[in-house]
Formats: sequence, structure tokens, C-alpha cells
Amino acid sequence: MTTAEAPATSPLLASRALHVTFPGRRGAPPAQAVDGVDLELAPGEIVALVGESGCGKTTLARTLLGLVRPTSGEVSFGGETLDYRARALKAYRKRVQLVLQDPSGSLNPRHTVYDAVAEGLRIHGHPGDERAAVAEALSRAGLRPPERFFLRYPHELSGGQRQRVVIAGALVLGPELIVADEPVASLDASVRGEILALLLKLRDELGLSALVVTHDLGLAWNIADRVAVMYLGRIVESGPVEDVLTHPQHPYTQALLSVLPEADGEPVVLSGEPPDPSRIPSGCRFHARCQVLASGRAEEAGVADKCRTEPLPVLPAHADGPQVACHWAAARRVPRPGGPQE
Amino acid sequence: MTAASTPAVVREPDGGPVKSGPSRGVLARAAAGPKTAYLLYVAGKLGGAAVSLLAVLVTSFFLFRIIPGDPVKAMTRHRPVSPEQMAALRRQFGLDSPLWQQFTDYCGKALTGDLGVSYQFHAPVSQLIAERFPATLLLTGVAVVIYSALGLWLGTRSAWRHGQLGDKLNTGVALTLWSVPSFWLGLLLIIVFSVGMGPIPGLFPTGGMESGSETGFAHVLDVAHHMVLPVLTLVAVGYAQTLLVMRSSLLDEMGSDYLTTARAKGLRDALVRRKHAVPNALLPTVTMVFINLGHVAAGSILVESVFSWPGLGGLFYQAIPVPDLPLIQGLFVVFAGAMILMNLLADLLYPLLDPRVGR
Amino acid sequence: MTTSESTPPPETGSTPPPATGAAPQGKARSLTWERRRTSVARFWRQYRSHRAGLYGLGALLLIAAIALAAPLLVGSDVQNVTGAPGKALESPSSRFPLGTDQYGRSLFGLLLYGARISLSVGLMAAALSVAIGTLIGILAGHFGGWFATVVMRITDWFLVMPALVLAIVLATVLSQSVWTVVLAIGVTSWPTTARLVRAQTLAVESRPYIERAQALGGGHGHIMARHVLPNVMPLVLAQTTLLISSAILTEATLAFLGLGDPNVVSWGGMLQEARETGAVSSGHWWYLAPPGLAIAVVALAFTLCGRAVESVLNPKLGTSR
Amino acid sequence: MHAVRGVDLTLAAGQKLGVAGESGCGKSTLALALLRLLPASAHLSGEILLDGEDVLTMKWGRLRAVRWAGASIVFQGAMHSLNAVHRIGDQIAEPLLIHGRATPAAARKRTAALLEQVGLPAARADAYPHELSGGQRQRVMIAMSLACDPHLIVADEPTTALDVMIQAQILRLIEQLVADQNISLLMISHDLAVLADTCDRLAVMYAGRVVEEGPAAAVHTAAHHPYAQALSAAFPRIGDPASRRAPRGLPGDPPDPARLPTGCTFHPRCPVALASCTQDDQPLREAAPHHHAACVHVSPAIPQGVSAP
Repeated sequence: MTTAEAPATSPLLASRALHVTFPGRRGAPPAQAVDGVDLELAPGEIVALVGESGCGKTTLARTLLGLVRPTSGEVSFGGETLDYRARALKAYRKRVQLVLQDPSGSLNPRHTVYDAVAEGLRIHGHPGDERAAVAEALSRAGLRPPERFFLRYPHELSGGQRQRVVIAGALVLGPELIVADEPVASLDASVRGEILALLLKLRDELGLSALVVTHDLGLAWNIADRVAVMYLGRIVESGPVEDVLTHPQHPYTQALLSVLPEADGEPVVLSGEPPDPSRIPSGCRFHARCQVLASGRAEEAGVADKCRTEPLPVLPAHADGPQVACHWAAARRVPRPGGPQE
Repeated sequence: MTAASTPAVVREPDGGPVKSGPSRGVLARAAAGPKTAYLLYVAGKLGGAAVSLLAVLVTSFFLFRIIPGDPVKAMTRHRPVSPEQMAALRRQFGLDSPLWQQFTDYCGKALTGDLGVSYQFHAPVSQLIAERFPATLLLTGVAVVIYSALGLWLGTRSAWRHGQLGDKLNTGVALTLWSVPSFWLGLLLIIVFSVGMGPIPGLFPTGGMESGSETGFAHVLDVAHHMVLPVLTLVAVGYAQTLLVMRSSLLDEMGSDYLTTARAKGLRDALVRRKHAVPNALLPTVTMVFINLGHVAAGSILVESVFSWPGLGGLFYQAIPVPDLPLIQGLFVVFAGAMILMNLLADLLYPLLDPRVGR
Repeated sequence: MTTSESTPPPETGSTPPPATGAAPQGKARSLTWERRRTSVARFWRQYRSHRAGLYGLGALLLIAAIALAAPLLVGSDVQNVTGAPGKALESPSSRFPLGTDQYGRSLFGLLLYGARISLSVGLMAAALSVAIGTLIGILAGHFGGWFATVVMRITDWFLVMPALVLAIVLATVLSQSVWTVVLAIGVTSWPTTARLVRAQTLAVESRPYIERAQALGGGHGHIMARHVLPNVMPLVLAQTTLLISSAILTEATLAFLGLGDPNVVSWGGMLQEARETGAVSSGHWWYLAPPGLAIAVVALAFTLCGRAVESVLNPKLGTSR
Repeated sequence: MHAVRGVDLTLAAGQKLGVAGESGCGKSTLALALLRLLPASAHLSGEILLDGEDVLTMKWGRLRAVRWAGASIVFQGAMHSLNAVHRIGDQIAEPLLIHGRATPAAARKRTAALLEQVGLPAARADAYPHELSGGQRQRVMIAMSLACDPHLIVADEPTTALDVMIQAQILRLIEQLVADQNISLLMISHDLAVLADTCDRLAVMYAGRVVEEGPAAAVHTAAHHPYAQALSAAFPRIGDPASRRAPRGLPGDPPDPARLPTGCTFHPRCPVALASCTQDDQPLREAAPHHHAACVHVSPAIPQGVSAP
């Protein structure tokens, strides 16, 4: 498994104590979209970043891409801290690519497939044969024969084909990492698997790393090596997919998994809306919606006060096993000597 | 799964004992918000209008004192004037003091309603404007009411019968009339209906606002008689814009999902249109009606001059050939002020019509 | 359902094979040309289905031809006041189809010459106005922040200025020439374009492909030139055609108010002279009717073309047909 | 263009039927057709029996009476399906007043009760749609659909675009309400797993036609039609080693309704297509008791005119 060898190599992408704050509108308090995130991505690794809308996962992805400047903390790529001067940023963007959710929106309706794929080459000044590079990227993305697609406009393609064009446009620059924001959320179910298979294939063939931002835990199960669950600007649980998704420790992850249609047992439906990043509760940020605290199990474990008052530390970026930011999970783990941590 | 065996704690839909903070926040904001939010919005719009008014004063100063170089020369360019007379004029208009002082004087006076003295009429500009204002208000007010109503009605019909012959005819006629210069249409109407042409006798007076002899109700009828042709001209040229805006905004609304909801609820088509589609489509049109109101004062310059209507437009027309710069300047400020006022009214009205705005 | 997308594919679906055949040597340039040719052809195919737009275009071509050929059709000395061929204010006759003016010049000849000034002032003023509006709109839409606030504040303030009054004032305080008229119309009519272009720019900038272009490393110039401009061009094109017709009307108005260039003949100027020579009270409709009709026809023709262009390029605007 | 081509579905009173399918398969057209809400240019044939009455041949007056009172619809995208400039209370009360079910005062009371029933405070009746969150708006849509006590609720993608947790809340709410009031439910979604979890029976649509229909669990876990199989494999079961690092999909794209393939419309994407599939369209055949699939590989339990290619 890729995760096992990850600590040996240095991380490709890393963030340290990353914070992103957006000013509040009309006198509202500022929104802390990303509130302290340490994250690492090894070369060739696929990490899924999972959370509800408004949890800051998209902002985190944008920050890692250099599209948003962090309020504090830093992003580093290949061991070097990200430099926000125009020239350095442009060079960075040759190595890291973005794939967005809505393939019909991420292609300019007035550009042909050829133009869309060649755009990156033109921005960065491609010395070689542009046509050949475009053709190769298109066939890598599964659009064969590529020449047949050159003069098509996005509206003449199906959703799956459009997403392949977007992926080809990212591949053409020979990146090391792809950040994909909900890459299959707006695709038809039967097409979804094909696009995910393509991401896996690219990892196997090109050693491409990927950070996949999604609300879909099934997607993480389908392709990711590691998963990080985000809640209100923090990663609350992370680790290998098998561990986190089959033995979730954090009540939030447990709740997310329990409401999936196929899940066994009684679903834990959290009430209310996903909370507002401009009012992060004190103590554990999840405590107001936490089913463990509400049912009194946290009280039994003697951590209820801690849950309400004591903030949790930022989870370390990379470790062998699963990580969880929860007082209750920590308290439960202590009596068990054979636990994976501590 | 560890949580699987325990019962679900927080169940919907009964609201649940654990209500999260933010949704309470939303409730609180919605309950206490609107009044203060609207007041803030009003304050913002008032401030904006004040800034615009100041900007108009700056512009008018800039236009009339600086661009022409020497305003007195510009004013007297069609007549032989001796250097002494010019010097006297300069003194009269305060052009011999430093520029910034002229500016502060001008603004100060303008804000107290003193817009200078007309070169041509030897009377205060503000007095001339006050005398002529009611006539313009009457003419343009009637015209705007008629053409807005006509435009809205025809626009709604057109959109509802989109693509049919009636719609094509409707928009075709409106576009044609829109392309016609108003002054020309006015002159033609005078030839045909006032001077009389062929079998058509002169039905309407050629110009002016009243014959001067009638009193009481007869006077009202007389003024109405004088108004027919100028109002007809303004309406003919002006209703197209309202029609087109109403038509396209209703067409936009017609594809909306909430209309499908309304039909699914069992509303008859006429009610769907009247209760849902038209009110929503009216929103952008309302702004336009107000902006038209602002525009029409200035837009009546030509029609008033063609029909010798004793309003502001006619006054402006008289000032142009001289050119009577203080009068033109004063009218410019008044016309721009009317625009600002109407925009302000539209802005203040809009949030009352559309709950999404200004909260 | 896919009804909205069902029209284009059959047409273009058939084009790619010849395209690849035409560019076997791998030239990106030939691909570009191929693409442009097909999109112009597609535009024309769709434009053709708008009957009113075709009438407008036909009328414009005819009027443009007349304007260009005016010296050939009626001789180049029609405008000359001295040595005019007829007597003052003659009624229509076989020699003077529309009679003569107060100097004895042929009104028919003047009418043909008037097309030149009307069209050229309309085109130039609209071009100036659209250029200013587009530039300001794109910059304000793209950069945002305090820059946009200031620029849009200025635009709003121009928007509340009564444009006709401002144009009249400019034409009054500046020297009387064709250029003054162009300038007066141009600088008073741009704010609408600026607002429209800014709104469109904001709409384009919120699309994910802009973020994709940023992530690809594209800078401000790249995004404005390659993404925003092509997407606002349809709007700008339609707006230009519509603005030309209003510029022509404004030009006529200024000339009618005696603020035009006194040395050239224009339709508005003819109307002014007709009025001053008492054509109204004496019922000389042949002096009065043709210039106004000409203005209306040209303005209508441009409006029809503009609406047709708009509904081809921007079918969602709801003005179709 | 045929958006829906020969669909036969039956829904017993109090039952919950799920219709699954991808974009363009005709499932939303079906929902609108039920109450004749399609644009005038659409042509409908066949019959739609609602409580035994044919909706397609009804007079307008009767149709309007049946709309909402007989069957109501919960649309997807509540933001656009609610009128942005009317208060939600008025919108909920509107069908009550239209159908003469209540006086204005009674309608207000009923609106408050409905809001409470879907888990919103009654005071929210004064709110405008934009002041609510996505989940709350969907609750309003549900409250509205209950207003006239319909026998049938059609829910067209009621949870699309909602977060997982909100989706779960809304699904729970719908399930509970239809169970409490014995309302029939026709739920339309692209998500087979969600439908299987909520409904009693499931129909899978492809290219305007039902290709498989049967008990929900059976269609979800033991589908007969290769398309239905692919659709259920597209949503992996977490913990199932077979789907770990093995996303499954189908090659190609859903067909354009204007240009459908010949024969069985699924044959270009079908992994088990036979040569005959390019010519012969397959009718629904019984694959198991109360379970039908339209595939050549389904051997009919009762032989009924097997065509030899």
C-alpha cells in the first residue's frame, strides 16, 4: 500500500498550521474557513478530503493551489515553501493542476476542445509540438482518436467527455499533483466510475498524486489511499481509508457513515444545518451537534466538560495509523493497551 | 461501527432538543434584521444621492466655466460686443475672482437655490424654472403614466403570446415608432391635425398650453385639448422601451420553475400570470419607469419646443441659440437633479417590492 | 432534457472530418481558421432565420450603397448654396422629385447626401461609446475592489446625467463641428454599455473556467483577453448595432437644435431648415417628411439588425424574433 | 423526440415507488406528465390513471381540481421552485385557498401546523425563501405538498444538491410523513441506493423506458438488467472489498433522446450484448415473481412467445 511507504519519502505537498479567514460581510464576524490544518500528501498518493458544504474543504483546496493566500501558516511543495510572487506562482501552477466539479462550467463555451487543452501550453510557452502534446493528453484522458475532438465545442460533448477534456487540459503540462474538487459530483452515475478509474489509472501510469475534495464517502472508498474528514475548518479525523471508513472513531465520521443508505444499524441524523464558520463553538467544535455528548456517553466517559470547554489540538499531518481529534475517543482509547496510538 | 448500536440521539423533524447555534442565529437575524437593514439601506442610498448631486454641481461648474475657456466669449459669439461690455459681463457673472472661489460661491449659491441670472431674460434662473416647472410636470407626468401603462400592458400581452402574429405586430410597431425622431413626429402631427391636410381639418391647436380666455372647467378642457398632440408624440416614441423591457423580463420569468409549481397547485393560467409571473417580471420594469420619469423632463425639450409648450424644455430650447449659459447651466442642474431624485425613489421602492434586495 | 443543445451538433458534427483532412501537417493556425470559418457560417445560418434582421440588413446595405454613391447619383455640387439649380422652395416636380429648399437646392440630392453624415456620425459615435464602455466595463468587472467602486460610481453618475442635455451642453460649449457631435454623443452614451459589459464580465468571471485558467497560471491579461473579451463580444456587437441607431437619432436631434456642423448637410439639419422656412405652417410636407422618414428607416434598420444579432449570439436574452 | 417511450407503472395506495435513472432518461418528464404540466408542445399518449381517473382526458377544470389535491409534487431545487417574492406561508396556503379547502384564517392555522409538522417553527411562515437554508426550503416544499392531503406525492430528486446530513434529514421526514398519513410516494432520483433505502418498489429507466422493475431490495442488490446492475455498482458499499480501489462504471454516455440507438437502446454500452441486440428491442419479462427486466438474457419464468433471432 502506498501509505506504508509514504513516511520514507518526503511529502510532495504539505501544509503547516494553515489558517484562512474571510472578512465578514456587513458587520458579521469574520469566517474562519480554514482554522489550522496540517496536511501532507506523498508522491503518488491519493487523499480524499471529505466534509459537508461550508466545512472549508474547498477553501483548503484553493489555498493549497495558491489561489487563496493563507491568513497564516504555510503551504510547501516538494519541500519548498510556496512563494506568492507572480513568477514563482506561475511556475508552481505548471506542477499542480485543478479539476473542478462542473465540467460544463470549467470549459469556456467559446473555445474548442483543442484550445481548451492547449491553453496551459500557451500560457507557459510550450517549446515543442503543441498539436502532438494536445493529442497525447487527450488520448491519455481517454478521448480517442484525439483528432476527432479537436474542433468540437464543449456543448457538443457529453458530461463525461467534458470532464475528460478538463483532465486532458491538466495533464498536458505534465503535473505532479492534481487537485480535484468534486470531480464526479455532477456526472451521471454510470459515467462516474469511468472518470474515477481514469484518476486511478493516471496514478498508476504517471505516478500522479491527487487530492480529491468530496462530500461522497463512497468516492473515497473507491479510489483514495487516505481520507481526511473535515469539520468547521479543521480535520477531525484522518488516516488510511480502510481504518477510517470501516472503524470511524470520531462521532462526526460515525454519523456521516451511518446516514449512508446502505449503512447497517440505526442512522444518526444530526439536526440543524452545518454550522457557520464565523461562529466556531468553544471547546470541541463539534460538541453542539455531537450525538455522543448529547446521549450522555461522553458524561459516562468523564469527558463532557472537556468537550464543552477544552479545545482540541491540530491533528499531525502524517502518521502511520488513524488520527482523531475527539476527547471521547481519546478517553476510550486509554484503557485499551493494544490501541494503535500512544 | 461503534455508534450503530446506540439509538439515534438527535432526531428530526421535531426540531430536537439540541438546536445548533447558527440556525438560531439565522432566526434572530431574520426577526430583528429587516427594519434596521432597510434603514441602513435607505441611509446608503440617500448618501449616494447626495454625492451624485454634488457631482452634478461639480460637473456643471466644470462644463460651463472651464471647458468653454471664456464663458463670456462663448455667450456673445453671435453678436458684436465691445470689450467694456464684456468686462461688465465678467463682473456680473463673477468671473474676475479666482477659480476656486468661483466654485465655492457657485456651490454655496446653488445649494440655497440661487442659480444665477439669465443673460437673456434678465431674471433669476430659479424664478424662470419655478414658473415653467408646472407645465412640464403636467405634460410629462401624463405622458409617462400613459406610456408606462401602455408599455406594461402590451409587453405582458406580447410575452404571453410570444412568437405569435400579435406579438410580432406589437413589437414591430413599437420598434418602428421608437426609431422615429420625436420632433419630426410632432411636426408631422401638427401638419396633419393642426394645420390640416387634404380632407382633415385642423382639429387641434398648433401649440401652446391654453387659449387664454376660458376659466374653470372649460379651462381644464382647453388645456387637455392642447395636450393631445404633444402627449401623443411622447407616448408614441416612448412606450416601446417599457414594452420591450416588460416583454423580455416576463419571457425570462416564464421559464421559471416556480411557475410550474404554481400550475401544479391547480392555479388557472390567468392566475399564474397575474399572481406569479407578472409581479416578478415587473421588478426590473419598475426601475425603468422611474428612470424614464427622470429622463422625460429632459426628453421633452424637443416636443415642448415643437409644440411651443411653456415648460422647462421650451425654456431650454430658447436658451440654446443665444447661448444663455446661466440658464442652460441651471436647467442642467435641475434635469440632472430630477434624474437623481427618480433614481433615489426607485431605489427606495425596490426593496419594498423585492424582499431579496437591501436586507 | 437536452432540447436546447439538440440544434447545433448535427451541423458541426459533420464538420470535424474535413477539418482534420484540411490540416494534416499539424498547423495549429489552420485549425484556428477552420474554426472561425465554421463559426461565421453558423452565425450566418442562424441570422438568416430572423426575417426582420434580414430586412434591416438589406435596408442598411442599400442605404450604405446610396451614401457611397451619392456623388455619382446626383453630382457632387448638390450642397453648393451659390448657383443652385432651382428657385427657392419649389414644389416637387420631375426635375426636383422632392422640390427645393430656400436656396433652390434639390432636396432629393440633399437627402442622399444626408445619408453620408448620418451614417458616419452614427458609426463613429457608437464606436467611441462602445469602446469606452467595453474597456471600463471589463476593467471594473475584472479587477473589482476599490477600483471598481470608484469607476462604477463615476459610471452611475454619468448614467444619471440626462444624456441628451449633456450632449446639447457639450455641443453648445464646444466649437460646432462633426467631431463635436461625435464626441458629445460618444461620451454621453457609454455608461449603459459599461454597466452591461461589467455585469457580463462578472458573470463570466464567476464561471469555473476562469478559476481553471487561473490555476493553469493565466494572468490578468490572459483572462481578460482570452476568456472575458470573447464572451462579452456578442453583447458588445449587439450593443453597438443598437447604439448606432440611438446615435443617429441623437445626431439628428442635435442638428435639429442647430448644434450640428453648419457646413455639412444632415437630415436633422434639413428638418431644422424646413421648420425655420415655415414648412409646417404652409403644409410643405414634402420638405419635412423625407428626412425624418430616412432617419427612422436607418435607425429601425440598425435596431432590427441589433436585435437579430442579439438573439443569435445571446439566445437567453429573450428578445428572440 | 421521444423523452418517454411506453412506460407502464402501477403504484398501489400507500406504496412507495422509486424511479431511478440518469439525466435525459425521461424520469422528470414522467413526473411532469403525471399532472399534465409539460409545455403545450409536448405530445402525450396512453393513459395516466389517478384513483381510476384518466388525467390525460380530463377537462381543464377537473384537472385543476386534481392537481395538488389528488397528487402534489416536491420539486428538486426548492430555491427556484418557490416564488422568491412571496412569503413561504402564503405559498403554502395558496393551494388551500385555490381549492377552497379553507378560509384565509383557517389556512393560516393549517400553514402553521404544516410548518411544525416538517420541523420548522410556525413563525417562519413570514420568511421569504432566500432567508432559509437549502434544507429548510426543501422542508417548506414538503409542507406545501401536504397542504391538501393528497393521495400521492411525487418527489422529483428531493435531495439532490443537499448535503449528506441534510439529505438524511429530508429523507427521514418524507418517509415518516407518508407512513403516518398513508400517502403513496413516487420518488424520482439518480441515486439507486437512496431509492432502495426509501421505497418498496423500484423502477429503473433508461432512454425513456423502464428496463427493470421489482421489489426495491431485489432491484438494488440482485438486478437482472446489465444497466441496473451497473447503476447499483456505481455507488460502492463501504467496507465491500470488491469495490475498494475499483470504481465501476459503464463505457460511453447515456443516449441522446433525439437519436436513440436501434434495437435495445442499451446495446452500445452493454457488456453482455448479443448480435441480435442491435436489432431487437426487448420487452419487460418476468425475471422473478413481481420482478421484471427488459433484457435478452432474462429467461422468462413463464414462456410467453420467445422470439428466435
